[in-house]
Amino acid sequence: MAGLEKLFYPSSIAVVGASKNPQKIGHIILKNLKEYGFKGRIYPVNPNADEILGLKAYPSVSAIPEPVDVVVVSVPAPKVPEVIEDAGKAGAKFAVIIASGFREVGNVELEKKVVETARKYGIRVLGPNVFGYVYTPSRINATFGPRDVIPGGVAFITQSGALGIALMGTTIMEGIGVSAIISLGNKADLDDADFLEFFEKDPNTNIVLIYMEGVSDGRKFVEVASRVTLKKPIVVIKSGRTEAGARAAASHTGSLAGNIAFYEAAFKQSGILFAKSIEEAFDWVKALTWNPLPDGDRIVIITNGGGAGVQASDTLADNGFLLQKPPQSLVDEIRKFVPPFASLNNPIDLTGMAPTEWYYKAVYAALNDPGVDSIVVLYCHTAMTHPVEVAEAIINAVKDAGGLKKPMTVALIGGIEAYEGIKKLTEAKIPAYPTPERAAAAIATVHRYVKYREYVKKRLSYL
Amino acid sequence: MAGLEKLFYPSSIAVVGASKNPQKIGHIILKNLKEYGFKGRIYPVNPNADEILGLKAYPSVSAIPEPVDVVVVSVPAPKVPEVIEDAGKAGAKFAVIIASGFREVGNVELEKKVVETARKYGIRVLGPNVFGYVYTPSRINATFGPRDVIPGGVAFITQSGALGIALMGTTIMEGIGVSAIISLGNKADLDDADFLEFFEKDPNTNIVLIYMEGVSDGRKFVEVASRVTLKKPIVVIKSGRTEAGARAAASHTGSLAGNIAFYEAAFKQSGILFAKSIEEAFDWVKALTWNPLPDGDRIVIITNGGGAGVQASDTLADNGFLLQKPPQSLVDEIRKFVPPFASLNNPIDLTGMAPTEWYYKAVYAALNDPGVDSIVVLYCHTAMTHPVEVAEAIINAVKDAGGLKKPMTVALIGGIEAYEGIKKLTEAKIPAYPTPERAAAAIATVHRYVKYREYVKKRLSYL
Amino acid sequence: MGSAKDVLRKALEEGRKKLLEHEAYAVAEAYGLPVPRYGLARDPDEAARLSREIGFPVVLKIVSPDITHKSDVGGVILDIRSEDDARKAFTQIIENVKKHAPEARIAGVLIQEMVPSDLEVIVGATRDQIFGPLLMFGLGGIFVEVLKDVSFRLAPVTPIDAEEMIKEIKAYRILEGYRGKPPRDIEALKDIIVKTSKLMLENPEIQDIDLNPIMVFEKGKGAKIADIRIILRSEEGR
Amino acid sequence: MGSAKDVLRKALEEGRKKLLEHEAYAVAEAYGLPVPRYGLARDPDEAARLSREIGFPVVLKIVSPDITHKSDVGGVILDIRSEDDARKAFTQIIENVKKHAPEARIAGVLIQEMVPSDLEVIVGATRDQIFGPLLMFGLGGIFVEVLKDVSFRLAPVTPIDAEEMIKEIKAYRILEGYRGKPPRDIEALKDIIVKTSKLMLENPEIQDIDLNPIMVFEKGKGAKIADIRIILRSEEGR
Ligand SMILES: CC(C)(COP(=O)(O)OP(=O)(O)OC[C@H]1O[C@@H](n2cnc3c(N)ncnc32)[C@H](O)[C@@H]1OP(=O)(O)O)[C@@H](O)C(=O)NCCC(=O)NCCS
Ligand SMILES: CC(C)(COP(=O)(O)OP(=O)(O)OC[C@H]1O[C@@H](n2cnc3c(N)ncnc32)[C@H](O)[C@@H]1OP(=O)(O)O)[C@@H](O)C(=O)NCCC(=O)NCCS
Ligand SMILES: [Ca+2]
Ligand SMILES: [Ca+2]
Repeated sequence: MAGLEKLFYPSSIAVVGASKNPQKIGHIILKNLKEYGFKGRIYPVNPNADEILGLKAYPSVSAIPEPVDVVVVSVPAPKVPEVIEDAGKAGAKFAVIIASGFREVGNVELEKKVVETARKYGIRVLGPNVFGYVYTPSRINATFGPRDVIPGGVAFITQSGALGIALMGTTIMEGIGVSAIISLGNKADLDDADFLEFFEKDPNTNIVLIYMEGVSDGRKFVEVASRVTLKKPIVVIKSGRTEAGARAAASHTGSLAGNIAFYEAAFKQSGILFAKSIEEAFDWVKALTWNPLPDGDRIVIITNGGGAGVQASDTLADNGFLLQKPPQSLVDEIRKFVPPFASLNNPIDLTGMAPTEWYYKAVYAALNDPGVDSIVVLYCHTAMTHPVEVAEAIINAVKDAGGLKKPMTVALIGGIEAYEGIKKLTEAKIPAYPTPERAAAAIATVHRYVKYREYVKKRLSYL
Repeated sequence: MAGLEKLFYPSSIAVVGASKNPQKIGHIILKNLKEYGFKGRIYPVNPNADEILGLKAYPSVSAIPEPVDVVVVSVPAPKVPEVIEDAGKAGAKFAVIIASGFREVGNVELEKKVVETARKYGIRVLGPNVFGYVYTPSRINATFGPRDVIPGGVAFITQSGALGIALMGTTIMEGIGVSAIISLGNKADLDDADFLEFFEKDPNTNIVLIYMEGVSDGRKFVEVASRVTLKKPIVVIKSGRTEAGARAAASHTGSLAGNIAFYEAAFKQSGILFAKSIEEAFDWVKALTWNPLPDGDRIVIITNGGGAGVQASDTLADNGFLLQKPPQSLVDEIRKFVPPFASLNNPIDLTGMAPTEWYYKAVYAALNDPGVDSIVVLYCHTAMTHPVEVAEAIINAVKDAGGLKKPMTVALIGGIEAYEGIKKLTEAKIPAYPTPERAAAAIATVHRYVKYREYVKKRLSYL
Repeated sequence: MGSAKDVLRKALEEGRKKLLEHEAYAVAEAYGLPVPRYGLARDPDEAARLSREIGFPVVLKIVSPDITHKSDVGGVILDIRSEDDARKAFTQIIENVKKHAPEARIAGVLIQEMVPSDLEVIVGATRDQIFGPLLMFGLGGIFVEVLKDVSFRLAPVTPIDAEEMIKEIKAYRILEGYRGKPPRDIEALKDIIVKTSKLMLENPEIQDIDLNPIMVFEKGKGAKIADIRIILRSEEGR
Repeated sequence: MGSAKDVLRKALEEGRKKLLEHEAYAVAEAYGLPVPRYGLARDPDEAARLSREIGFPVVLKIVSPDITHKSDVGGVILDIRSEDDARKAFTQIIENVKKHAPEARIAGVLIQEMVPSDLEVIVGATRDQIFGPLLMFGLGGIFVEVLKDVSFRLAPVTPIDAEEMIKEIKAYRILEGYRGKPPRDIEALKDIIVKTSKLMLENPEIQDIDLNPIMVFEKGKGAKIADIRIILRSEEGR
């Protein structure tokens, strides 16, 4: 089985069904590809045009003067087999088939035909029924979704089309940088395991996020996912987590509703972080992609409100983490500036009157104290301080401490000003959330990944 | 026990410790009170000034020419008893004591003294250690928090100061209109039950949200809360939900860490909606304050993406609600415009290619179909449509159907445009969320409230 | 109810924190709780007579304000099936207790109908500083002791509260019956909970009630308390 | 392992989907699983001899490819304590089966060591279309049957997987021991799970394995399978 290198590092990409008509999906894909900055050669393929968006157009793939690595196919389903045939003759390696109207609507024969034709020529197929794919290190945005995805370390693999394309936009709004976005569609050929194998070794990817409806080869998935977990975390949102949802999912995808308990077992054995909602998954991804891993479980909460501190403590307890007293060195450091009645037992409560400067000092001290493994910073917007200034104080403390040497999450609780503060922290790649529970759950997941990774390592040593 | 009418409908409010110095809390409170538009008489009390913010100032409460209904006390703790003494002589009815430095830092004696002095004169005390209170029907914002709270139906009672004042800002950003915000502080006199009794009968309040650390008289709380539940829902965030959190909470408030299992029993018997996080509570409050109650449990999901539909189905299943097939009348109506392969079994999947107009038609049809009790509308931002236009289509469908005659929640999934769409729906008082799970959980809670209310009614009939 | 008050008053006057078992049964009986037939024997002949009146089989249990763990001191003999055996068992128990707990004051030996073994559940009640009287429910043995699978409700516990708290436990499905075991009498259980709630509410002298175990028979055949403890509040208002 | 393959091949050649109980014990034994001592008796004398060799008490169970519920046809007699009783029990079983299941083909009567009663657990294995061979664990009786308190892992199940899946069940604390009952031998359980996983992986002919119940003794004293079923895959690749 050939690798996926030519998909991610192609010299050339053709878009079949690119159109001068800006409403058509083929046009949008071509536009994104060009404008996002793919440096290789882009070939629109459409017998109706000589040129589209300033690029010379060809009537067929075989008419292109060189063999093309990737062919994106945006023509209606019935026309796809002939396009694949032609692309095969022209020596293409990968076909990304946008069209729907295959197995997902019951047209099993047509999909088989496409796969057989592709196989004849050694073409690997992504899809059909996909919105395309992204690989930011190669400046590839071959989708009809939002153009300006942020480059970064997250590889997002999605089996859902509409939800997946919408979540492209969410990554942008949440400031989450992606290495890749893969729309798997009907998985007629390439599947999760194929891409996991690539991302395992991809130096540009430091975390994989999967929106999964189901897999067909669960053993292979566990095998590949386990290897990935040893290097980088995998977060999975499993559609059809309950029996009712699984039935809905099965009718949606037309596939077997596998036993959810078996999926959960598979996730546990491959060290996968199993998210129960989209928001939870994105919260975790943020915390995992921007943070280093902790050396131990001595989590310290810094807060200016007791209530927020308790909410975070409860959430950590839910996640199996009990707070210990902070190191005396840290307590002594903070006692220098807080009132004598301030409770420093963990949570460390700077009190509601805490000025911005105390946040800088406390965070700086915690970052430098070897007895602290990770930090949850909670800030309630009171009249005394402004969330954007507190955000800046945290950013400066991190900078002055030499960067995020240990994992940290922040919650800024309040209104529009807190929202602005969160944006500032996001720009600085510090995971920030609007509630203490989300910040606490996110840090807990970073700790959990360390344990899961050790588990998988140990498990594999028996095999 | 006298009622709280004079607290919520005072003719006059004095702010003791109001200051010309804009940094001081007393100044901020006076400013909010004046600028938020309280129509009654406002009296700054400060021997150091003749006038503050254009209002004539007095050296003491007793120097004011008329008896004042409410006295907000923003002087340091040791000075509070003498202010209460003076206010008592002057015939004040309520004292709102901002200062900290009482029982919460171990100063039990000082707090006792304040309560005894107040009792001597028949003054009811809110606090001490509070950020003030809000009652929008009287245009009262006597807090040092954000000024521009939105008027509406939510009464928010909080035992946490810093968290509570930060959440004032959250209500504004989330577009949630409040009738009242009550900072309970140390609950030396007035407590949750006192306010619940008022809100039970308050026509301006249609839901109560409580951030609770603990209560001292659990039986009275259950009794009063049960009566409220018969008329309007109560959502509680319980700080110290786990043993670890309860211990943190107890050290924070200095009170008994009650058994959390007993609190849960109390909540069940009073029909309280027990939220496990701040976000969850606010999500529920939105759905409950703007929606009517459903007549039955026939929930219908309308989506343009199968994945989003399954996420919502899973969440409903978690909440104990299983989807039924939609009424044939609705299916027939929608079949008129969707492709033949579109799955309409519930979720109703309009497909990813659905144009804006299909959302208008589907929502309008569901609102008018007597076989539908509530609706969850899910939208994934794809290239075909724009979230703001879809939001407007939903708003128009609701308007043309004669308003929200049945409960509805909406999820707009995507990036910044989806965020804009959510703002539009929020302005129209349609509960909208960024993920399908949050929209589904919110509608489930509206249904749960109906069941809880029936339960409490039945339970009380035995007593 | 009058008799319940009398029993409680007597115990408090005598400075006792715990009711003797027959007193506890009397209080429970006064509230309509399903107690086994019982009587207090002060000599072997009375033991024989009571056991004949109650009907065999019976169990004999030592009654002493100074003994908590009756079995540990040989103070319990089960499955007595004749008057003669009742006499012998009475004597044996007194001997055992005199040997293992020589200081204990002996009020007598309780002769009690031996409740047929069946599904065991526990109903308890306690008084909490914040919430006042509370009821607790769980399946007996390991379910409560090891798995802590219990539910609570505040008194007054109405029939629908009782139903909810029974259904809430994780092991509830066992009560619904399964292959070879028909459903249990959940109505009888609800009734016990509701009445225990009333007992707690009307008698602030009581601090704790422990009905453990209660045997629950198949639907329609009721439930019966097989052992009971009632603890009173101390003067200091514990 | 050779003997396991032989047993499986023979059953498949004979067109059987289910192994006879002694065959299932043989396969399990070949993989080091703790089976009771057993033997197949074809006449009363053999029953007597085998029971003497195995050691009393023993149980006798009908062995027939046509009988699934052995107890229902009087095909199980427990607690046999002498050679004479073994002879009688053999004859009785054959009579019972001939009466209640006259068409059933009889391979013989299994003489099996009677495993002392203790905490019962279940270890199962099955083959899934998506995930391949999977192991299941739960406490016996109502815990699996009524409460569905089970855990799963994909084969290969390593010792740490086995540990995790045991600890994952809600009723786990029962295995840790409690008042009057010391902790059970969890290591022995882990070992059974790991070996059953190996058995499933190395023998694709097997579709399901059911070790139910397994008696788990106190820590250090091991565990023993008291009943076993092995189902083979049908030709159609079920
Ligand atoms: C694939 C799909 C987008 C095509 O729709 P479309 O663009 O309206 O289809 P058209 O027939 O107009 O074909 C597109 C262009 O390709 C051209 N074309 C047709 N056959 C061609 C061929 N064999 N080679 C090259 N170009 C061809 C058409 O002429 C047209 O160009 P034009 O506008 O210049 O005339 C559509 O069929 C579809 O499947 N939509 C759903 C996609 C989806 O949801 N996917 C899953 C996302 S998650
Ligand atoms: C109450 C509190 C805000 C007062 O702090 P402060 O404003 O710095 O206190 P000051 O001593 O300056 O007193 C305020 C004003 O009242 C005046 N004042 C003092 N005693 C007075 C009296 N008996 N009558 C009237 N005015 C008086 C002061 O002169 C001052 O006015 P000035 O600025 O014109 O000189 C402060 O003590 C406190 O408790 N802060 C924490 C509040 C808190 O967190 N609450 C819980 C929120 S959740
Ligand atoms: Ca606080
Ligand atoms: Ca989809």
